[in-house]
Amino acid sequence: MSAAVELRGIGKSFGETRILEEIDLAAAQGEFIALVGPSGCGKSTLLRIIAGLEQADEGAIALDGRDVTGLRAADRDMAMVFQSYALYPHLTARQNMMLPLAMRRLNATQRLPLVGRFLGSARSILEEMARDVEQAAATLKISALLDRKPAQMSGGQRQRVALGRALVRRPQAFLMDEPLSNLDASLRVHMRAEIVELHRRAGVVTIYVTHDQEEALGMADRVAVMMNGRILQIADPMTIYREPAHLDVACFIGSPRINLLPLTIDAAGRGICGGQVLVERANAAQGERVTLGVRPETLVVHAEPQALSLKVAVTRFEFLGSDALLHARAAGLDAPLIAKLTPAMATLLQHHGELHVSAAPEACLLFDADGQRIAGTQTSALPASFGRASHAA
Amino acid sequence: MLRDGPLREDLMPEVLPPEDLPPRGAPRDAARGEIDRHEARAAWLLSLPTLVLMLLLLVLPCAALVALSLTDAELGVPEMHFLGLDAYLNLLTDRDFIRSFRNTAVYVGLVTPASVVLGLVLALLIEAGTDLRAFFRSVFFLPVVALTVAMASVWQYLMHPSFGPINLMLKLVGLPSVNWLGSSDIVLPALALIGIWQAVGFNMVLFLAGLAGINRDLYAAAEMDGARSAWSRFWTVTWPMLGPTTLFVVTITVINAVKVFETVATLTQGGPAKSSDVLLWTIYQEGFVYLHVGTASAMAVVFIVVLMALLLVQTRILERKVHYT
Amino acid sequence: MIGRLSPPARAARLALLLLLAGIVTFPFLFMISTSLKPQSEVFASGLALVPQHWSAAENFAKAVTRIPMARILMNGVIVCASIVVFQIVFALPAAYALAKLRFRGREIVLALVILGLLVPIHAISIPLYAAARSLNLLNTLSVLVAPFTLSVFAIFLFRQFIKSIPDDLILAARSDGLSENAIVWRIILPNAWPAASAFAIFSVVAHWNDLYWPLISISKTELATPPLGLLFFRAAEAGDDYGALMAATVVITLPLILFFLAAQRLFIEGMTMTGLKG
Amino acid sequence: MKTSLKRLLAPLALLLAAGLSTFGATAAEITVHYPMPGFFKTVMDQIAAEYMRQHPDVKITFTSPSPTYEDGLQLMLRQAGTAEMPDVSFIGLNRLRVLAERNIGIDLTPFIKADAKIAEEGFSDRLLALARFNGKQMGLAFATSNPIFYYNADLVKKAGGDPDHPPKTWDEVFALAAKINALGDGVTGMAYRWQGDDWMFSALLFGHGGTMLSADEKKVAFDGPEGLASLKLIDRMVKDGKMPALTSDATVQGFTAGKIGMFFWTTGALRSIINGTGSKFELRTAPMPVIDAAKGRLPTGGNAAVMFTTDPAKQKAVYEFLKFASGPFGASVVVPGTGYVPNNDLAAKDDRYLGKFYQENPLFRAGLNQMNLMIPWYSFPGNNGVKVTQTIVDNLAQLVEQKTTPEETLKSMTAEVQKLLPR
Repeated sequence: MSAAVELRGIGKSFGETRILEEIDLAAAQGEFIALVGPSGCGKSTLLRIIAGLEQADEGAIALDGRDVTGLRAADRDMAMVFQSYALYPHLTARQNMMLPLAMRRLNATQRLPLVGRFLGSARSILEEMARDVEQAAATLKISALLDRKPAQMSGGQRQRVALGRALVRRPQAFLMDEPLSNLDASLRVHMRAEIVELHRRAGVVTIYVTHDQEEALGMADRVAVMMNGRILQIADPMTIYREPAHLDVACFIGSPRINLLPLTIDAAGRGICGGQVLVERANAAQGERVTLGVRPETLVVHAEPQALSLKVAVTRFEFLGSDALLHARAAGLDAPLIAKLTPAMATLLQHHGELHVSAAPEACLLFDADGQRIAGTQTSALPASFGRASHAA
Repeated sequence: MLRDGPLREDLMPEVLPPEDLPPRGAPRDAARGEIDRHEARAAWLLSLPTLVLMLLLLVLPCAALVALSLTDAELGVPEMHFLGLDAYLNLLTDRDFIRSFRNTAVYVGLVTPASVVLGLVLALLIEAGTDLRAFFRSVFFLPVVALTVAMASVWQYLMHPSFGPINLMLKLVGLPSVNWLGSSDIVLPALALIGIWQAVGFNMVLFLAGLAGINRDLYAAAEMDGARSAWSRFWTVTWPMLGPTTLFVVTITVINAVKVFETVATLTQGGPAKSSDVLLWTIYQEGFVYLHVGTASAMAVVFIVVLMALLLVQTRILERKVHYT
Repeated sequence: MIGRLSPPARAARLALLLLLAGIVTFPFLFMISTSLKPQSEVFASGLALVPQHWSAAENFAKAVTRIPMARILMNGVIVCASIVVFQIVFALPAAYALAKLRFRGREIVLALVILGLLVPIHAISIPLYAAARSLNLLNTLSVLVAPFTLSVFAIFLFRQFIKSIPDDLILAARSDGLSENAIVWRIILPNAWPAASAFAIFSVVAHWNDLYWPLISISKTELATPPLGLLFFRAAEAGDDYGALMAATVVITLPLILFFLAAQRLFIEGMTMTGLKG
Repeated sequence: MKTSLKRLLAPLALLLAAGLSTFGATAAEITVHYPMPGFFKTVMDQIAAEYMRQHPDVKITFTSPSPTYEDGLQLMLRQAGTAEMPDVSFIGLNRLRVLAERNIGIDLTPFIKADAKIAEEGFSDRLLALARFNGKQMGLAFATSNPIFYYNADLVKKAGGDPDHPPKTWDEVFALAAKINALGDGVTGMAYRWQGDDWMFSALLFGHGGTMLSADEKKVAFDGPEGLASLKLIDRMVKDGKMPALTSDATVQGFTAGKIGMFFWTTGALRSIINGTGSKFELRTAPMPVIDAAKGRLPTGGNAAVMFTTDPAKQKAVYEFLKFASGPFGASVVVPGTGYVPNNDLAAKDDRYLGKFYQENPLFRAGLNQMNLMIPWYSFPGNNGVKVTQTIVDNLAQLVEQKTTPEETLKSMTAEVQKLLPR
């Protein structure tokens, strides 16, 4: 079976600025793919190219194996949910949802105001459209809102109507452009679940653009991380998090941000930072500039110096409820290091002015000067330091 | 001002809906009363100069106008008689006044649709591409800032029946020349032509502001929804979204067109045979030339009442159709 | 879908717009061309835009000497500037009170404002003229300014704009100890600048152009505003020296056009800003 | 707050101060208003300059001129009793009556009685009578005119006419007009200046020997055969003469541009038409075609200098100025400067004044030769004079546009004018 949506070598420039570069992406039937990246990375442009709202300069797009590269948006049978919802303010929710059906199912004469609805041919179609709208509204629990105009609805309600407008058409693909970013935090979490549920029920490929990594990780089957017009990595959420292919991916995904330590490699292939050996086997040549990435929850904190540990000074303690963060600063390093600990552990350690941190070899993510992951440093499928970090004190 | 703007929103519409007040968190208590009183006092003080001016320049003159309109007052003649409503009945049978009324209506009826539609077309054309946008915007706006009286002189030359460039051009393409300002059948359309020329640029800028305020996503949504042609996108998005702007543009155009005076005063003085007599010109003639202040006042009162009625009806009817809240 | 046209569509748009621009600027072209021609050529030269004999100097000399042109332009500047300043000075505090303060009677004031929008000054010119006459104000520059010091339009526009200024800003100013009056001039005015400049352009265009009121209230050439001055000039030339008339027209039209071209950016900005925020 | 307001108001105060400084009047200052600057501006400037040269203690200032006699009259009525009222104005001869009836303007009788030299300065009683109403001397006639026949000799020649023998009757005019019309190229045979006021209509009416109102001035009198014949003549101008319905300005411009063959208007326009014509074609003038050789008359156009100042100190100076403007010096400036005819036969024949001028400028003789036919321009009684004039013009416009027949025009004109007469 061919991919539901397939992009090959998509490139796009606006004037001198290169927006997209060599994008390849294949989404299987029913798959939920999140495009995530910082703002300006080109993800929205990519989505609009998939939708047909923009034309790519290079590359091809296929839907279910059918090449649609040159087709207009109206001819691609995809539905899109916009960040601003883009509901027609002069139409009620019902009319908003009806519009795409009318555009596709009725011909020009039948669409004429007043006259159209008296044409015999139109009547049955209109009834069927009304049924479809009712049904979609019921699914989204917005039946009561159908006769309201967008201005009379809350943000969450508009969001649902926008989803309804996409859903009612039963398109071949859903495209969503940051659909949740205008909602408040609690509603956002709630809607995530609903959208995933809708996706599951509709069984249609969904491409979801977001700048929120949590949303991407939590909702998608696969996440494509984009930066500077390129897809750096596309994989399932856990792989993205645990085995980032690129330094930028590692930095972008994960909160608090991954700790980065510059390493110099000695003749023995050991990674050294601040005069301390932190990594025994770095898989890199001597003199190469390597960056060590350690997720805050895998950073191991010790009261006394250990082998492969770095001396740091505690600067701040941050209590988050279920976790606590310990901020520390190492001599010669600009960025503070952050360790995510249990609150109990953190409380215990916070008054030590001086601590020592290390990371298990399997938790060490090494990146070369170009930001590419250096393979072979992490082997285990489980977090390396899981359950061990706090005992060293 | 325009787009989501002040005017289109409330110029006439809300003849005062409940006002959104500054949010106040604190519950009402004794201290609040003091603060409220302070605020009210400040508000009155701030509005005082305006209120005084309103009294002097608006309320009293209006009252005086109504009072004068019921008399046969003449400037420079000390005695006057109270006519009461007869003054208005006289107007109803005054053929010249009725003609001037009709002429004004015809003028407004010619200028408004043409300048609104042309203004919209220009705005859409300018917005449709990127080349020379700023240039065109300025060029089409020029007539708005050009002095009406001055340009009227130019138009008089352009429309000259024997050597005016317009007729010379008509002759070039084999059309008969037109007696623009000298024929009682053509003079109103000719004046309307000048009126349209002057109003289009202004309407265009209003529409440009309106277009700039349309959420681009709506076009994308319409395209996704299957609106293939520019034509159907226009009817799905642009036109309904411009509703409030259009209402505002129409209102402004009507108000300005009803007040046509400069071109008439400069070019035709109401002629030939009163066929370009318009309300303001008639009021001016009656009041300041014939010095029949009473009659002129009655005409002015009718003028105001008709203008108000017109705008009220227009907004009442259209308001509901263009506001989406 | 917008801003990217196919080459033929792009060319068609340009062609159409250029054609329309040609039509719209047609009167200006002839105004300038005629102002350069001698009287004999005006009637005879047909559609030729470039004069065979240049009479620019003569025509413009007539334009500035037959009537006191400099004085008349100055009158226009003085009158328009005074009107704008007064209108803003009076309208802004009232607009602020109407937009942000609570007081009994606010609805009535607002109703008056809206009513005022519907009463054109032309209609009440008779009582105003009578008042000016009895106050001996006719034939003064004050009489050209006084009736326009109140602009309900300005109140309306500013109120709309001020409503969009966050309340927090005003609360902050109050807690910093500013009086309501000080808030108007120190907080609101700087923030309402785009609206004020857009309004100023409207106002200047309207009053630079106004003929009705000056025609009634002024009978001295020295006190004429530009449109009235031009009318005097036309009368003095008996309407048959088009070259000189067009020269006078150019001289009188130019300042406002230059003003607009200079302020154009501000204007468009003001229009859209006030619009978007309203 | 204070600073910002001050900053706002300071330039304003400056502007206002500049604006409010109006022109303070001194005792020796005479303000003068006049109509139709197109004809009179140059002349007035000359007279004022000469007068001030001779009287260095007097300063003459002009208020803005009014475009027409009617505008001038209404301005005076509007300003009567206000500080705006000028000391002197030049009022159309047909408008003096309104001033007399309304008691606006100073009766000059006492000044003339006290003036021993008035007759020898050329102000004959015939001349004074032109500006006298109900025994009140409302002013001194300043410029007088009558309608004449202008023609474009080049076009006449081209059309096969003889420029040296212009048409003497209206039939001949229409015949020549038809020939000129046949030339094509946008050329029109003739134009008659019926717009603006009732003067040129009264030229036809008087030419037929008719009058505007009955002797008791209670009833319209132009509703008889003379009026109908006048309207029929206008109708023939359109039908036979192919006269287009142009605005007044367009007519004059059309003639000076060389696009109109024959044109009938006041001799007062002569100078401005000469200037407008330049060297584009050969301009000629002739007397108005004769209508009724026995009863036919022509209306006297023109205006009179009227005193308005009520300040006795000033009145003396103003009286002197009135005499100066209307006297021989005035005439010697006005006649060549405009085309108006001199106020008395003497000035025309005497070489000291204009005798030589007329010999050298034959164009100016057409008006001069018709002086024996001049009767007063009719002045309507009551307050609606201006409106009556406008009504007549509006009705003529209908006729010229061929929207009404002469009979219909006469009927509606009669009814409308009758309504405007005092009851």
